[in-house]
This record gives sequence, C-alpha cells and structure tokens, in this order.
Amino acid sequence: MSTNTYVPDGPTKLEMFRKMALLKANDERSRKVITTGRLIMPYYSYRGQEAIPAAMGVVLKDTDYLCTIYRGIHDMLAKGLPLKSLWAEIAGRVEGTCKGKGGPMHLTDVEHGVMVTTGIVGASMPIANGLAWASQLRGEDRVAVATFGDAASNIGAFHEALNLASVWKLPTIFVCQNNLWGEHTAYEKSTSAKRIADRAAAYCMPGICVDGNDPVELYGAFCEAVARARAGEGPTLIEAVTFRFQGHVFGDASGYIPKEEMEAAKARDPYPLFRARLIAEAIATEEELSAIEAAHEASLDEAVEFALASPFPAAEEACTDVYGEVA
Amino acid sequence: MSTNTYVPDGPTKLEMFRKMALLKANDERSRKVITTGRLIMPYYSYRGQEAIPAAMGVVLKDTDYLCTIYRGIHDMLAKGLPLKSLWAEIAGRVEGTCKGKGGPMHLTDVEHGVMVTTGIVGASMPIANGLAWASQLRGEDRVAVATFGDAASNIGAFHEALNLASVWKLPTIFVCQNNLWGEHTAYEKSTSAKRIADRAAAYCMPGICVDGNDPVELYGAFCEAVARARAGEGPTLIEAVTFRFQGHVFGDASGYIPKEEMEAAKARDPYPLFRARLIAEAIATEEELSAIEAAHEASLDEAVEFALASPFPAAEEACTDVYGEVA
Amino acid sequence: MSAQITVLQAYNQALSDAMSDDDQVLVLGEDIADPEEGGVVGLTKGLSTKFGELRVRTTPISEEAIIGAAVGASLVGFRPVAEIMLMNFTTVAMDMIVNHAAKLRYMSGGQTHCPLVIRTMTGAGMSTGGQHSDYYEAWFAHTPGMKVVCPSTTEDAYGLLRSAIDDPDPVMVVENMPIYWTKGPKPEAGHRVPLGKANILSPGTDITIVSYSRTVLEALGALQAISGAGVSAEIIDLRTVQPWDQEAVLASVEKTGRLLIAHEAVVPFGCGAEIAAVVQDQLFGKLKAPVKRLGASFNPVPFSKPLETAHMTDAAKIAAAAIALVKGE
Amino acid sequence: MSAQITVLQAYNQALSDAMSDDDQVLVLGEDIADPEEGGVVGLTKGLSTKFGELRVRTTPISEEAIIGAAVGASLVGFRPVAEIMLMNFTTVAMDMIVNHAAKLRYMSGGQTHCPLVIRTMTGAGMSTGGQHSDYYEAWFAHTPGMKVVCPSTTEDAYGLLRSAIDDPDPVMVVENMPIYWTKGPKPEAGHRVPLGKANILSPGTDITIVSYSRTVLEALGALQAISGAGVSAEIIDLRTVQPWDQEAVLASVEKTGRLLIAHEAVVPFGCGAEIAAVVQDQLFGKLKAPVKRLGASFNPVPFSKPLETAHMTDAAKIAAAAIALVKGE
Ligand SMILES: Cc1ncc(C[n+]2csc(CCOP(=O)(O)OP(=O)(O)O)c2C)c(N)n1
Ligand SMILES: Cc1ncc(C[n+]2csc(CCOP(=O)(O)OP(=O)(O)O)c2C)c(N)n1
Ligand SMILES: [Mg+2]
Ligand SMILES: [Mg+2]
Repeated sequence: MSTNTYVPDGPTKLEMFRKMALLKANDERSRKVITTGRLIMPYYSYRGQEAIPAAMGVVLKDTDYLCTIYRGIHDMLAKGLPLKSLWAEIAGRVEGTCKGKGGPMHLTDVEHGVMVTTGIVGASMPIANGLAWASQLRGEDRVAVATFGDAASNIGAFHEALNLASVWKLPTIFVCQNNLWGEHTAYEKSTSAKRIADRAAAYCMPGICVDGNDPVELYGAFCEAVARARAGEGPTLIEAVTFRFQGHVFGDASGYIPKEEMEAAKARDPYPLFRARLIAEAIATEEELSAIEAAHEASLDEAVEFALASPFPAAEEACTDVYGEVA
Repeated sequence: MSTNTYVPDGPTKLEMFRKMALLKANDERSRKVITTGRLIMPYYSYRGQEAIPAAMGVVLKDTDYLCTIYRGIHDMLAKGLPLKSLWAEIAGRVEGTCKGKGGPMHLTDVEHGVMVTTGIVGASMPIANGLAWASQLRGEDRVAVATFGDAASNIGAFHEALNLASVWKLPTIFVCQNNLWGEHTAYEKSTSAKRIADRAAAYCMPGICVDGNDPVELYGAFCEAVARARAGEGPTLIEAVTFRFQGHVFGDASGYIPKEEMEAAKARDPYPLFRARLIAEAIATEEELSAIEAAHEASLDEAVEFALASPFPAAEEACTDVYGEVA
Repeated sequence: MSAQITVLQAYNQALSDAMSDDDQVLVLGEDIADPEEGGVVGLTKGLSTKFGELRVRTTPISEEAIIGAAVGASLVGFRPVAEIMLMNFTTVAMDMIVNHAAKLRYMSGGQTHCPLVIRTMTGAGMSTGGQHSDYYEAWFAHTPGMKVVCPSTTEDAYGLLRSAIDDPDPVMVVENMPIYWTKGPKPEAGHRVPLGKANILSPGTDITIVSYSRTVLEALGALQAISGAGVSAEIIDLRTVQPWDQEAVLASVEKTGRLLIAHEAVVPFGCGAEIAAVVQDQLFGKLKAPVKRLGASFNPVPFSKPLETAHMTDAAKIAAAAIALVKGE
Repeated sequence: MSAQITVLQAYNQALSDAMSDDDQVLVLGEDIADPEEGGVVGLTKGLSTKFGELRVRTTPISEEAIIGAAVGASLVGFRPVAEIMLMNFTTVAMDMIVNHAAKLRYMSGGQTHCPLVIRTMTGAGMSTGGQHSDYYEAWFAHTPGMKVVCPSTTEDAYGLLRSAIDDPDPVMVVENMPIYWTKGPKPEAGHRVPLGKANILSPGTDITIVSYSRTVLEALGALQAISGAGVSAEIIDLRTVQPWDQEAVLASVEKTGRLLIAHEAVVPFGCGAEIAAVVQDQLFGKLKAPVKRLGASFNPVPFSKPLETAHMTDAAKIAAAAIALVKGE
C-alpha cells in the first residue's frame, strides 16, 4: 500500500466531509420517512459506510462510470445523483431519475455516470468491465467503478469479472465495501479468504486493503487505483473494511450480530471521528461543519417535499420503455 | 510441495504405467476407429495427459467419487470404467454404460465411482462438492475428485466451488489438467494467474503445482491431497502442467499452436519417458512392458468388437429415463 | 375452526417433518441456519437447532455452488432441499438446474438420478422492483426432467413440499412471498398432495378458471363479482405446473365449454399458452368461446406502486375477463 | 444461378459489413479472433485482422463476463455482438441476459438501453448429446425486453443479423449449427430482413405450416409428400420468434383453416404453444381443425443416433402430421 503518495489537502478533506455528511443525513432521513409510512420500499441502509463513497466521490470525475448495488445510494449521491431525482424515484414518482420505474435498487443517472444499480449480487462487476472497455476503445481516460459487498466476492461474477479485467487490462476499479456481514451471515462463515484484497493475486491484479472508515486512507487508495486505470495500467481491487450499523434491510434488527461486535463497530463510526479530526486539524470549525450539516438537512427537506408532491406515473406507463423505436 | 512424503514403490509405478499404457492405447484406437467412419462422435483427445489420471487412479479407491469432463475418458478408465462399457457407450449401443444415451461427453459408471461427466466447462466442481458433502455427512472417508482444464479456472463455477469446499472443509480434490490451451486460445490470453495453483490462496486452500507429465510427482501430490481429505482437513487444488498433443476436438489440426511449442511438448511426452524410466530403474523389462501394451491392444480389439456388435437402442428408448417412478 | 397457521409455517413444518422422518433430507441455502435466524423471512427457523448445522447448512452467496452441492449429494441418495432465495436468482444457477439436475438421470441411462428440491420465493406486490419478483416457471416446465409446483394454501404448501421431497426427480417449488403470512388450516403431519393433481376449489358450469400460486386467491376473490353477474365459474388450482393435470382441466372445460387461464407471469410464452394449446386441441369443436389468458403485462416488474398494480393480475381483471368471456363481449 | 455462399459465410459477411459500416460494432466471444482461427467453426474468421483485436476480442471462458462486457459497452453507444458458443451455455449467463440486458431500458426509465446482439449456435443431429444442442428460444421469448430471431437461410442469416445489430434492444440470434454449411444465394451487401416479419415460402390453401430455424428446411422437405397426398400447404418461416408476425400467420390460417407448428425445441411450453394460443383465440370458429404442434420428444437430446433421430422433428413427421390434419385422421 502506498497511500502516502496521495494525501488529500484541506479543501479535499472538507469536501469528503461534506459528502459524508450528506450521505449520513440522507440515510437517517430515509429511515425516518419510511417509519412514518410515507415511503414504501425495501431500504438497505449504508449507515457506517459513508467514508468509502465520500473518498471515491472526490477522486472520480462526472464522466467516470459507476455500477453499484441495492446498498448503493451512498455511492450514487457521492457520484453526484441529485437529491430530488433520488427522492422522487424512491417515492415512485414521475420526476424520479427513472420515472419511478426503477426504485431504490435500480437507479440510473447517466448525467453523473451512475450507469447501473443492480439487485443481483455480483452483477455490478461484469457490466463495469463493459464500460471500461468502452473507455479503452475510445481512448478516453474514464474509469469504471464497480462497488459490491464482501459476500459478493463469493459469487462467480466476481471471479469472471476480475479475470477479464486483468487479461484485457481494463480501467475497472473493483471496490469491495467489506462490512463483514452478508445479510445475516458472518464473513467467516461464507468467505474463505482472510482478506478480500488477497483474492486480487489470483488475477495478478493489485489488491489494496484499507480502513474503510478513514477517508484519508481511502483517498490514497482511490487515487492510486484511478491513476493506474487512467494510465492504461489496468484494474485494481480495493477492499475497504467497514461495518453496517443497521440491519441488512429496513426492519431487520440485526439480532444475529453479537452486541459487542456492533458496539465496537459503532465506536469507530467514521462520521464523528472524521468530524472531530477536521476540527482538530483546524481544517474547519465546529460552526462551519454544523452549517454544512444544516444545509444538508434543508436540502433534504426540500427533496422530500419535492418527491412527495411529484405525481405518480399513469398506469399506461407500466408498458412503455420495454423496447425502443426501431429506426 | 512435499512430494517426498509419498514415493511410489516399484509395483505402484508399474501399475501407473499399466494405466498410462491403457489410456494411450485407448486414445489412439479411438482416433483410428473414428477415422474409419465406424464411430461418429465428437472426440476430445487426451493424448499427452495420461500421467495425471494414471497417478490419480492408483491413489483413489473404487468408492471414491469422480466428476470429470468431455476430455475425461482417460480419467474414467483410470478410475476403473470397463473398456467394453465405454466403447459400447461411445458407439451409442444398449450395452454402453449409459445405454447409449450419454455418449462420449456424458459417461457415468456408478460402480467405479464415475458419477458425472459434463460437457459444460466448470460444472464438474460444484457437483463434486455435493458428493464430498455426502461423504462428510456419512462420516465416510471417501473423497470426491473434480477434474477440469486450465481455461475452466476462469469460469464462475470454479470460484464458487473452491470457496464452498474451503468454508465447508469438504473432502474435495480439484484437479486442474493444465494443458496450456482452452480450445484455440492460449493460456495467457484468457487466464490472468501465472499458475492455476496460485488461485488456491484466494480460498485459504493448499495449492500444489506439479509436473503433469511425471507420474511420480503426481503420485505424491495425489497422496497428499487424498490424505488431507480423508483426515477431514479439507480440499486441495492440484495443478498438473501438461500438454494436449491433438486438436481440441477430433478434426481440429491445432494450427493455432506454434509448431515449436507443440514439438517441445511432444519431446516431453510422458509415455515414452516413463516407459524408459521403468526400464532404467529396473522395475520392468522391455518385454514386460511390451506385453502390457499388447494385452491392452487385445482388450481394445475385444471392446471395439463387442461395442460394434451390440445393438442400438430401440427408438422408444428416446423417451424413457426422463423421470422415475413415483413411489 | 381447526388450528390455523401461516403458509410460511406450513413450509417450515413440512421441512421439519421431512427431516424427522428421513435422515437423508438436507436443507441448504443462504442464511438458512439458526445463527442466521433461519433465513431472511425465518422460513427455516429451528431446523438447524433440531437437525444440526451439517444437515441444515448456511451457504455462501454462490447459487451454482448451492445447486451443485445439492446435485452431488442427491446422486448418492440424499434428498437435499436447496433454497434459491428469490426466483430471479435462479438465473445464476440455470446450468446446474437445467443441464445437470434435470438431465443426469437421462444421460446416465438411469444409473443415477437427482431427488432434490429447489425452493424459491417470488411474487410482485411488495415494491421490490424489476429483479426480485419474476415468475419463471415456464422455463422450468419447458425442461424435460424437471417438475414444478406452485402452492397457494397452507395445506398445499405442506403437502406439495412433502411430495416434492419424496419425489425421485428434481422439483422446483415456487413459493409466493406475499402470501407467506396468509393463514389457513394447519395441515396434518405427514399430509401429501400428489404432484400433478389439480384441486377444484369451486364447482361451476359456465366457465373454468385455471390458475396457480397467488393468482388462485385472486380468482377466488373474483368469484363474488362473477356470480353477481350471473356467471357460474369453476375454479381450478393447478398446483403443479409440470406435469399439469390435463385430465382435470379437460373434464372441467368439457363441462363448462369455456376456459380462462390466469397467472402472475407475463402472458406471452407463459404457462397459459401450453394449457390453451392443449385444450383447444383436445376439445376442438366443443368450446363455446376461445380459450383466454390473463397474466402480467409484458414488461419488467415496475417499482412505482400504481405501475406495479397495473402490471399485475388481480381479482377485478379476472372477474371482468370471465364475465366477458361468458357474456360474449 | 446467382452466387452461392454458406449460411456460415453469410453470418461472417454480415458481421464484417456491419463492422465496416459502423465503427461502434464490436464482436466478442471465446476463440473468435484470428489467432484463435476465428472461432471453433471459423465463423468470425478475418474480422480481427480487418478490425483489430480491440474490436474483435477473444474472451476467457466466462459467459457472465462476456455478456456483462457487452451490456456495459452497449450502455454507452457501442453495438457489441457477443457470441455464446452454444445455446446450452446461455445457462451460465442468464442473469446478465434476463435481469440486465433485457431490463435496463425499463428500469432506467428509458435513460439507457442495450443495443447488443447475442449470437449462439445449437441444434441436434450432430451426435453431441445432452448438453450441446438444446433450443431454449422460448425462455427468451418469454422475457420482456428481449427479441429472438432464428434464421434458416443465407439471406435471412445475413439480413436478420444486420437488423439485430441495428436494433436498439438486445436481440438473440439463434443459429442452427447443422445448417451452417448449407448453401444459398449470396445476400446483397446491406440487405436487411426486418425483425418480426415472417416469410411465406410456399403458398397453399389447405394448411398453414409455421416453422423457424432448421425445421423450416424439414417443412420444405415435406412439401412433396404433402402435395403428393393431394394437400396444398402454405409454409411460413417465422424468422423472428419474439416479436412474431401474428398478422402473417393469422392471415394465412384464416385462409387455410388449419395450422401445424413445427420446431426443434421440445413441444410442452415451447414457442408453438404461444402461437397456438393466439391463433385459436383470434380465429375462434374459423378453424377447420385444431391447431397442432410438432417438436422434439420431451426428453434431453440423446447421444445414440437412432434415438437422436427419433427425438427430432423431421420432414416425414411434418408430412404425416400435415396430411393427417387435413384428411382428418
Ligand atoms: C445472486 C443473488 N443471490 C442472493 C441475493 C440476496 N442477497 C441480497 S444482498 C445479499 C447479501 C450481500 O452481502 P454483501 O455482498 O456482503 O453486501 P452487503 O449487503 O453487506 O452490502 C444477499 C444474499 C441476491 N440479491 N442476488
Ligand atoms: C460454459 C461453457 N462455455 C464454453 C464451452 C465450450 N468449450 C468446451 S471445451 C472449452 C475449452 C476448455 O478449456 P480447458 O478448460 O483448458 O480444458 P481442455 O479442453 O483444455 O481440457 C470450451 C470453451 C463449454 N463447453 N462450456
Ligand atoms: Mg457485506
Ligand atoms: Mg486446457
């Protein structure tokens, strides 16, 4: 690991905080609105994992591609998906980014490079390769990021995608958000590798394992992987070790996670830690950070209101967008 | 590698030779009979790879399980599949081991533990795990061997099977016959790992790379893996590096393989090398080995004749064996 | 009223009883053991505690490996019940199901066979969107060697799953998720519903309505509107889609002269087509009206609630179609 | 006689012309580049030499990765033509095809779409046994978002593949392997056969025979025996299975009053069922006989030659069925 090569400056750190704050506020707001019954959807909380997309978000450009998963709203927001498009979508409204057809597991926002969101474990990876191939074919320096979970590293698509990316030298970055659980199953019970990053060796691919709660380490890893990809040197596997503070899906009380394990994880909550660090490093004051947080809450108020005021699609819309017009 | 732990004695070496001789003779006879037009089938020659199943065959018991592939007739013969059952099957006759319904890519011979032969790349591995699980459940010491090719190590089933075998500590032995080509494609063009055995690390599984042309080295590797499996210590990945002297399938002239590569490989033909070694080590005389070869030819004469004299199944047989009787 | 349990409990009970009755019965799938709370909906709760984690085994997220393990164990006499959490995830295990489980008896010339069960849940109506609620039963019904059952009640859930476990060949049990929590009579221990036998739920004379899985409940829900329109409908729960009960359906349609088939899968190339094709053939000249089909509209399952509702087959649509067919509109 | 080429050459020519005409067209699959001899049957020979190994790319044996790469590239404007060597191997790529390629237009609310083609070969008759010759077109026809074509001639091979590449949505091109080496007229460069349009090969008045893929040639082969029995058959090559040309089929059957559907897939739950279901509905009361279906017997493809032959749909069976249907036996 050579995270020392890439060290974020103050403004970058602040930008990462800004993203983390947005993601955290959005997650909390989502759960709150679901609890009130005003949103009905399967919701996969990413609380605890905010540092990863925050770092990714400041390193990637709008033109870079992202393929993410059901637990990926943090990834999309960090990549630039507007709050209003998100909220209207998860409310199933016409002003949603997918006109309400996709929902929380299938968001797309081409403008910000959010190309695919999948509900099928492992499926983000082979598709990201295709986007990376496109970039390679066009001689562009765009990279394609696939995010996925630790348990997803046990499915065939992971293996096939990493091997292909390596032999084709694709600018794909595989980002494993290792939250140590896959649904109700503990890491060790399903995953034979000590570290997901160890698996990169099977593809002669660099594998970087970083603290997924430390935006600064993450920033270094993303910079390194992105630089390699943009330089045409091929793919990288990044394992970001973190934790999932909520159940697998909203309504799951995660009773299967030992209390001590959960408590220890929460004690390493990336959000308050990074917040305190910015103040300690005099990058921002308490007031400045509070102002950021308040601004996010205001944006969320607006987005939620916008979404719930947006109309539902007409019933006939169920049958459109199945096929395009033949030229 | 600790092949020193297991060294075959003279009779074992001779037994390995006997198997190699049978496999080689059977391959040559198959191609000859196809050339005469008396057999019509897709035939995947294993010429050059005989040492691997020969060593496997002397280490395994009848009760151990084998799942092999389209290029697997050598594996089956080494495991004990009778020549007559084989030949009647590949001739599509009622006295074939599968009554002519399976053919050369789908032989089964339960009596000798030949459980599955698959034409789908990668599919031997997940099924072998199930047999290994059965053994584990019953507290038996049977092992399950899955054989497959180098290019098969790039398909999802490989990854899923090795991971499952590791987390379940199954007595599965994964035997990769690395002949450096997958159909018309060279190893490096499709496989990102330097060595297939390196991939074992991704599953915290021992990976052994051996010279697939050396029955003695192979014997050591199989003994080690089988001992580990029988002791309940879990799976092993064995990579046996070898070569395929014929085209992928009968009729393919392997024009895509550089001449020098083919010549170099043929210079390492395991058969004459091992034959000479037995004589040099005074384990057998030229005459004794020739007698073995002659006996195999005689058995083949008999098997071919038997097969071609066996009747074809009646047309109505096409629709039987689809479902069993409900009790 | 006799004791009531949920459909989910009926499946759980069937697994538990089957494992007690036969120590060759195994259960495997993601999250299914008790440390993992017996699965995401708790369907397998209690099994691993009762029967041990070697027989009730939580797997990695590796559907090919799951079915592969089931195939292998079944070849030597075990009766594995593999869970593929959602039917959409059968797409990553198709090779093991279609090329292996379904074919090994045949390709081995009868030397081996695969007495395994694949349980999978699905069904629209829960706002899960495009990749979590498809019905693919037609694929498996089109696969020689496979059987497919689609229970709709507590007793069928229990009885069909028990028969599926008894069966010497691979059986897919398609479980509807939205009705897991519907209650019904508690099945007797050991109850069996034979595969391939339909259930006539309400006798009638003007029209036969054939359905299966959750849509059966919609058909029953349509009954009042239908009889309110002066139409007498015979409702048949097919229960098994492969092999389906031609005898029962033909006998009913011979009597009523009209057939409406309703299922949750999309209409084109769905199971309704096969039933229509057979009935128009066998009862040529005896039908009073063309065989009609109802199913989901031909598009992926939409997320947005009004779209999801529009997409689905419900009681109102069934009633309207049945009445129109009889009244000749 | 105009210049003749094989069906295989027609596919090759279509790919070559499409790649020349549009630099967004890509080809990928196992062994397909020229160092690998342009595929196991040489179908893609010459392409990588002409267009480079970045556009014509040999892949590892990783069908999910192959379709995944095609999906990804198609999302940003490329038109990848992915080869899944044999149709049986679609089983390891079903998730990418069904849950992704077919659904992304819909789930994204039309923001993206997947203009990709999946070419795959199959077909019994070459003694390849149970896992190398299945026809699964019914699965994909049942999948909203997918199109499926099944060419039977040089001109259709060329013209349908060109139209498939032009199409804005995922199209599966099912190629029959045994007829690769059959010759026919050399198609004009740029020739297109529109998707969804059937081809009436021989006009007739007593019975309509609908078929596609290799079975069309068997139907043509049956013509002499049929007319010898005094029966006039109209033979329709469906060419596209999804969407299929209802208009042409209905018009023909309205005229002849009888319909026989013949395909290579097994009959139950096959594509013939959908056609039968629609025709009996749309032409209720106008049929002189029930719609009949022919297809492979309901079992895996057997290896042994006489069994393989018995399993398959051939000219003799088509002739017998057609004559019986008209003569009312
Ligand atoms: C192919 C497939 N199998 C099973 C599932 C059900 N499922 C959804 S999320 C999940 C757990 C995934 O765990 P992990 O990859 O660690 O990601 P996390 O949810 O922890 O972020 C499972 C099993 C699925 N969506 N797709
Ligand atoms: C899933 C799947 N994809 C493609 C094929 C076609 N195919 C048959 S053998 C083969 C090459 C396999 O190479 P390798 O694994 O190295 O084994 P070898 O044939 O060299 O023994 C391919 C691509 C197949 N049978 N199954
Ligand atoms: Mg996880
Ligand atoms: Mg090889």
